[in-house]
Amino acid sequence: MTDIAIDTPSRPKGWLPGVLTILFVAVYSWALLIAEEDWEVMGLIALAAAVVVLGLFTGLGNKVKASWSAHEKPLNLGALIGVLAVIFTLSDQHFPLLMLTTTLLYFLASLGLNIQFGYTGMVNFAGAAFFGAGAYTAAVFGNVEWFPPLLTLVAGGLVAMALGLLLVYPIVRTTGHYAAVVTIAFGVLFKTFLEVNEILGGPQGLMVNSMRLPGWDFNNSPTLFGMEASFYFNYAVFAAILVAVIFTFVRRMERSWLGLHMDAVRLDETAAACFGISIHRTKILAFLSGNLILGIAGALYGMMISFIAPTSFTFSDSLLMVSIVLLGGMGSPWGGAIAAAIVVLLPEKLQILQEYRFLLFAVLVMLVLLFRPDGLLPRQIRNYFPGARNGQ
Amino acid sequence: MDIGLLAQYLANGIMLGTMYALVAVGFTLFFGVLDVIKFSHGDVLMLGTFAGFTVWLGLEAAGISNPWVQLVLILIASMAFTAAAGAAIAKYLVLPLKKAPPLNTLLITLMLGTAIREAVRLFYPNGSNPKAFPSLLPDASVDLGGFLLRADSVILVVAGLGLITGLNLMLNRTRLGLAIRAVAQDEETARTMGINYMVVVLATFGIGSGVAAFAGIMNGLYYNEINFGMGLLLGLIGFSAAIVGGLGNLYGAILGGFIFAGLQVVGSALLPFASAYKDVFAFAVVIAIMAWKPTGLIPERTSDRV
Amino acid sequence: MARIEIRGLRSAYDKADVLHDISLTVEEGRITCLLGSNGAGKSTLIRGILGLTQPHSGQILLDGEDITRLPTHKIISRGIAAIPEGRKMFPKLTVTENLRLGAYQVGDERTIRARMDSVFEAFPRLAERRDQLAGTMSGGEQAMVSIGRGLMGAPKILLIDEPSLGLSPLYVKENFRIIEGIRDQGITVFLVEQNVRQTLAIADYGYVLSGGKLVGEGTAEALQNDSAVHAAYFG
Amino acid sequence: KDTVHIGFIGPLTGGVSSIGLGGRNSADLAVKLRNADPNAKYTYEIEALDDECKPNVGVQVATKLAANRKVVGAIAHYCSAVAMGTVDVYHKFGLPMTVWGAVLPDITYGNEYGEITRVNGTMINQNETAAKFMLEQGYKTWAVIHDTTDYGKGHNTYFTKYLEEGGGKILGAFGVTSDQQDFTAELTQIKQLNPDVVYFAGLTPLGVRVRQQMDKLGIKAVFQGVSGIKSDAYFEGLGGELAEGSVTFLEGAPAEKLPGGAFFLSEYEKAGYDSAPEAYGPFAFAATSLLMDAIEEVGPDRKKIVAYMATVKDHESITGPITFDDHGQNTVALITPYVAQSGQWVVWEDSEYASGARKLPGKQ
Amino acid sequence: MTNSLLEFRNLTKRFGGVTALDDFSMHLNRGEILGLIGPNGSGKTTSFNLLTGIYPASGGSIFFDGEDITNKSPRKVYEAGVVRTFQRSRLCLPLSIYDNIMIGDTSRLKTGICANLLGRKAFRKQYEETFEKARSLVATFSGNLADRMMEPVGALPMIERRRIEICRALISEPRLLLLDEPSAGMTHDETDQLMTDILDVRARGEGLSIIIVEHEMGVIERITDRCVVLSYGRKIAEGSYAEVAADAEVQNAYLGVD
Ligand SMILES: Nc1ncnc2c1ncn2[C@@H]1O[C@H](COP(=O)(O)OP(=O)(O)OP(=O)(O)O)[C@@H](O)[C@H]1O
Ligand SMILES: Nc1ncnc2c1ncn2[C@@H]1O[C@H](COP(=O)(O)OP(=O)(O)OP(=O)(O)O)[C@@H](O)[C@H]1O
Ligand SMILES: [Mg+2]
Ligand SMILES: [Mg+2]
Repeated sequence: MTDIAIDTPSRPKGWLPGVLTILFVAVYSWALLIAEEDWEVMGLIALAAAVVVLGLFTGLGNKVKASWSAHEKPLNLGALIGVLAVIFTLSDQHFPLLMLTTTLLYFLASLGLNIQFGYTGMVNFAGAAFFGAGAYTAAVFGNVEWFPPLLTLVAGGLVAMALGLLLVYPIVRTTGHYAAVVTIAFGVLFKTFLEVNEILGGPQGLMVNSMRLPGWDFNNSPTLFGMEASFYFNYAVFAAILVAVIFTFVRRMERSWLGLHMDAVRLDETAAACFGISIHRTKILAFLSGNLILGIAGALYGMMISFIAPTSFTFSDSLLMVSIVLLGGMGSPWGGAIAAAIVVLLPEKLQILQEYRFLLFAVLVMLVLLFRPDGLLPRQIRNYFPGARNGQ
Repeated sequence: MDIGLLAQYLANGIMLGTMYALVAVGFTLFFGVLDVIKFSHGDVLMLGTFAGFTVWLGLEAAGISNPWVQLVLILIASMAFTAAAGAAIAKYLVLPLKKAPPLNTLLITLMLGTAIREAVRLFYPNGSNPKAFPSLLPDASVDLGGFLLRADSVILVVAGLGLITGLNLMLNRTRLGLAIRAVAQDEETARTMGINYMVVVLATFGIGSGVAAFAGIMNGLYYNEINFGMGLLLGLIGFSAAIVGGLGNLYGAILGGFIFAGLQVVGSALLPFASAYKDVFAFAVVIAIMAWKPTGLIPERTSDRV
Repeated sequence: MARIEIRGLRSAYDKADVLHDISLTVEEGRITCLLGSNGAGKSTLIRGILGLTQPHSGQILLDGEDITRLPTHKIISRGIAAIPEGRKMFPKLTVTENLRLGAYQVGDERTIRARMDSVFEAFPRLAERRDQLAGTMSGGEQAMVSIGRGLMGAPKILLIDEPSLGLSPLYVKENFRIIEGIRDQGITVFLVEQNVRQTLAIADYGYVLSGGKLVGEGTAEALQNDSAVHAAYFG
Repeated sequence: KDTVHIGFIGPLTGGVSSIGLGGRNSADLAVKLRNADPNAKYTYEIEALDDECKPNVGVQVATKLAANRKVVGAIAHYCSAVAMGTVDVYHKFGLPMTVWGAVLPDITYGNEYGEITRVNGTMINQNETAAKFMLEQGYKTWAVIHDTTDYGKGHNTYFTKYLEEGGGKILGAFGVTSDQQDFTAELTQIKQLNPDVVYFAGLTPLGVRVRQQMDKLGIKAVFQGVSGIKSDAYFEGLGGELAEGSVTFLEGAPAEKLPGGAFFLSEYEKAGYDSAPEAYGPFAFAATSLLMDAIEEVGPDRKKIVAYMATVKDHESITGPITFDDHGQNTVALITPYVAQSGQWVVWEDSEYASGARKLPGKQ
Repeated sequence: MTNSLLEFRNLTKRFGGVTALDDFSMHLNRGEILGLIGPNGSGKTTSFNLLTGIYPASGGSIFFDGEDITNKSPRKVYEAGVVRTFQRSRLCLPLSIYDNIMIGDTSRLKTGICANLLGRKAFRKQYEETFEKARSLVATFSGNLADRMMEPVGALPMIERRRIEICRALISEPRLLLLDEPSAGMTHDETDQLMTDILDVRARGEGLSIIIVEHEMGVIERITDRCVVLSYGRKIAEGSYAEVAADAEVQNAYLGVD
């Protein structure tokens, strides 16, 4: 035993701020999801802004951060429970559940992109293409009788990964802006190919069969406590669990030697190579695992939305996904969660503004960036085992 | 394929290439000075073109109808307007984010692009519909055996290439050019040399955006049609062209622009009954070029060393 | 006569205070040196004079005029030039272009040429490599570019931050000779150096900085004989 | 009076927003007029949503409407791919929805959903008439430019089918992306093929560019468009001279010729919307009025409205009588040919072209 | 087995028109500390770059422990046991001290996907081991940093960064350490202390060989067994420091005659 813990306060940091945050966020998202009237929506947006400002200036934000890093595991679990609780309270509300699930799946996609450019520094402007690849795979395999739907999800990921394989050679060779062009080109190519080609439904798109688990079709509405729930309830719960699982893995990846290698490759390839890190292996691993996640998210999204067409996976959709990562803060998974909510829910909640909504959305995002240039929740320094004594 | 057709393709390609190159130049300049991707470039171009169009409407209303006078006034007005817009973007959106990850600049300019596009669509009178841009250049043409060589195309190409060459000279031969390149590499040391950092950055963004307006007007004069979405694709292609050509110097932008134009023309000429695939083809070739030359066709001289 | 006068300067990065209440003067036509261990705040002081770091409080006077909040390029135009710490090159510019930037505020081409020639005379290495990208030069070669660039401005006051870092012993000697030569031309020099022995050999007056506070000052001889300075730096 | 909620969906942002906005304004106008009518049993409130012309967004907003029990019916979609994606949603939730603009046949014919009806014709009707009409004019050869969206591709498919059945010849077909700027490469080839007619399947912005560049290359063929170019914007983008002699086809009777239609146009003018109704505004108006008629008749009840829709026959509307077949498709497939004359779209029969005072290119 | 650990045979490197290394041959004995000195731009850093596989050689060959490693990838060279520091510090500034040091230890870290994602117990074990190891190494060089292992390197002053960089190189217990001007920017005392620390670490393990590039002659005199002097890419002298310092050519080209 050594005397490390000199400046670590012996009193453990409280879990209360974390729990309160979860409660607040849960109630808030519930309210936001069901808000319909203009004044409700505007009020809630104003409330969020006020809370953020308050959190920044009173140091409340730091308290939450500290609390979270001291009790990460239970609080993460708490967050999952929070999400599930919101899902249950909304169980018969189709539309809020649809939006919630969409948010979750975009969040999932942002996790994939985070591995790619948050950790490894490989920009990917074809996120929507890989997401779409997953969805199209789900459409194709979903129609094959004997193909187990759960595997379809995996297949979606694998196909996206395989498509990524096509790009591996140029991607590994290029860096920075040059790599950006490779993915941009691929994204445009992917969408145009789907559009001009009739095999996969052409511009009209394809139906996607619903998700099925053994003995359970997700298109059926489950009955909860005697009440009929929305069929989106299935997807919401499933997505929440999927996100939790993949989140855990992404976190583990970040907090492992693999994540360290990714950071090293991003920050200084030459030095990394001089210390035995394989640049190629690291980049390929990051690119493919990112695409795997994008593909899985896309597959489930396709099954839920049940109809896909090339116009849903355009360059601007890719940019939307990139926005989530940047807005949240590069390499910061929780930031991605918040940003996904903003990017998915805000335009929707702004429907009341009709044709003005994108203008307003764009202006809001610009304002956020001007005040938080590093994103909403900038990435924290790596801590392999948060809360562990060594870590402090 | 007969000569006339071939010549026609060539002429088309050159025209298109010049236009792409003019857009690409802007991207190269912005990378050059601040190492940022300014995704709103295409939309700024569109804004400049609409500004020019508005001026034209005003001139018509004021009864000034000499096409050359109109042309000069339109160009001056739209380039000045866009240059000011570019400088404002640099000052209020790009510079404040200098310390943030460079991709965040991309996001903010991306959003700005959306905002500009939507604003024109919503607030320009009848902005969601295409507008008929006047043809102010002489519409004389020579028929060279099935191939129509048009005076306006020639003027546009010459003007465009001349502008790029002039810019390149400016960048490589003048004090301002030297300052631009210095600022790009090390802001603080550049200031220590007595360079007025802010002025140089704003000037670069102004120039790059002004060139975009030029490209936009050229686009309008050539196609006689402008619309609020015109910048989107032009921006995307300009960006790709800049990169494919290489960020080494402005000639990379020309090369990239012409390659892109060539790919599209060849794509639709060689794949006549599958011309829908021409973009697939063009972008596939772009990927291949990047795999072959990972830093573009005219790469920067590298200065990395260990 | 005092060319630069600093009064009660305080500086900080983010939250950490770096300079506490510094007052010093740099006299006309002399080499004034600033000694201090790593992280003492020497470079911060230089940056403060150049207007690169805004001080919290205090004043910087140049020939009696307050320049504390002037933008850097205005300060440079008053006849100050700097050789910054850590051989800050423009890596993608050639040696010649780097040198030219040293004379950025000089318009006349002939003057620039003449100065460049004298730099090449002092550092023949640079003449051999005039078109090489500065970024690909060896560490010491880059230091030469940096010094040469500082001379290009033909300033009235030259601020030098650790110029001999990474230079070979031969060039270190050469370097000090050059600095002496600069002084002999009547240029005022403010020199920050790690190499205490050689610095004090050419300097006229010196200050000692420690932990952001001035802890000593005096003529070079006095400092050389000062036991505290001696103990700290001569080892 | 009780308030009844109805929904409107269309593309309110993005490239085809002018049509979406025209549709929304027209639907809005119908509601306003009805609310001003003292005989109406209910007060109507319209909730307009934006589908961005993207299927996934379409499904989202359709779900939003359909899941909202207050909403009893909807008028939706201009983009066919979006409608294809959302029909299942309406069916699942039992929300009656009337299409106001999308023309893909499968939207009504691809399913057995009673909830789905459509007031405008399909591209089948339109292209059948178009092919026949143009062949009657004596043209023999065509070159086709279509955008690669479902809209352009679909039109191309049906037009080619009917044209070839009628003996016309397609010399070449070129797919282009919907945001393409430059068509000189395609048009250069078309010039080489030297067709009588250039058939263009796509929307106004693209059509303007194609027409414009045809002129630049000196192609003298007739420019034949689809309903997508029947807009005022076509003239705004081209100027009257270049547009002159373009032909297009639109489902429904010409609004200005029907008494209700003229009323619609003047009321639209009066209401002061800042964008034109565009080609499909009248259909949105008609669909909205039909829905409100149904509600007046059977009450604000989704099931009853669906049942009512199945019985609609010769229902008066500003686009002519509406009769739904067993797929909910309006069978009064009246298709009107238009020709561009002196800066506006003129019904063919009334034009100087029909009378012989002016001539389409290539005619003696 | 010969006594020579490393051998350059007629090594040549050209950059365009510049010949940075010109037919350079030398060897390093096991356990030796060799000073590589010479005027600026004489090719010292370049020889490190060729050795560690960053640049391909234009001619000649490099043997390490009897094996030809000419033009091997940096990774292979590292795996053979050669590590270096850089003339301009190259740490990953946003990462913690611990992270930076761990980057130096990749050969021993388990980098399998399953091991990292699934075997968290084993991972934790390795983490705790390496943490202790890194901590004690850091403690050798800079006592106060040992308690700040999780702070970002970017917040540290230059001199501390240099120390961390040396820790990063030493953590993998290499066989050959290449130091490129480790003392640049340090005062006398600090340089002295740094050298003492390096020798300390060396004494703990067995037979670490070192090549050091330095312009501070005091350092060279104190710690090297032998010196090789380069000028314009050629070897102009070789021998103990006293020998080379007495050489007229070396004085002329490098030391400067007083
Ligand atoms: N950009 C910065 N942000 C935060 N702290 C800084 C920054 N630059 C310097 N510091 C801190 O300020 C203090 C003084 O730094 P300064 O560079 O002025 O020292 P110095 O005396 O020049 O040292 P050296 O001899 O190493 O050049 C140091 O503790 C350093 O860590
Ligand atoms: N990538 C490169 N491109 C062009 N020239 C180079 C490159 N790298 C090194 N050189 C040149 O090769 C020569 C040797 O450089 P090197 O860095 O090895 O010198 P050095 O001995 O380490 O000098 P110093 O003591 O100044 O660091 C120098 O003249 C340098 O300019
Ligand atoms: Mg310093
Ligand atoms: Mg060196």
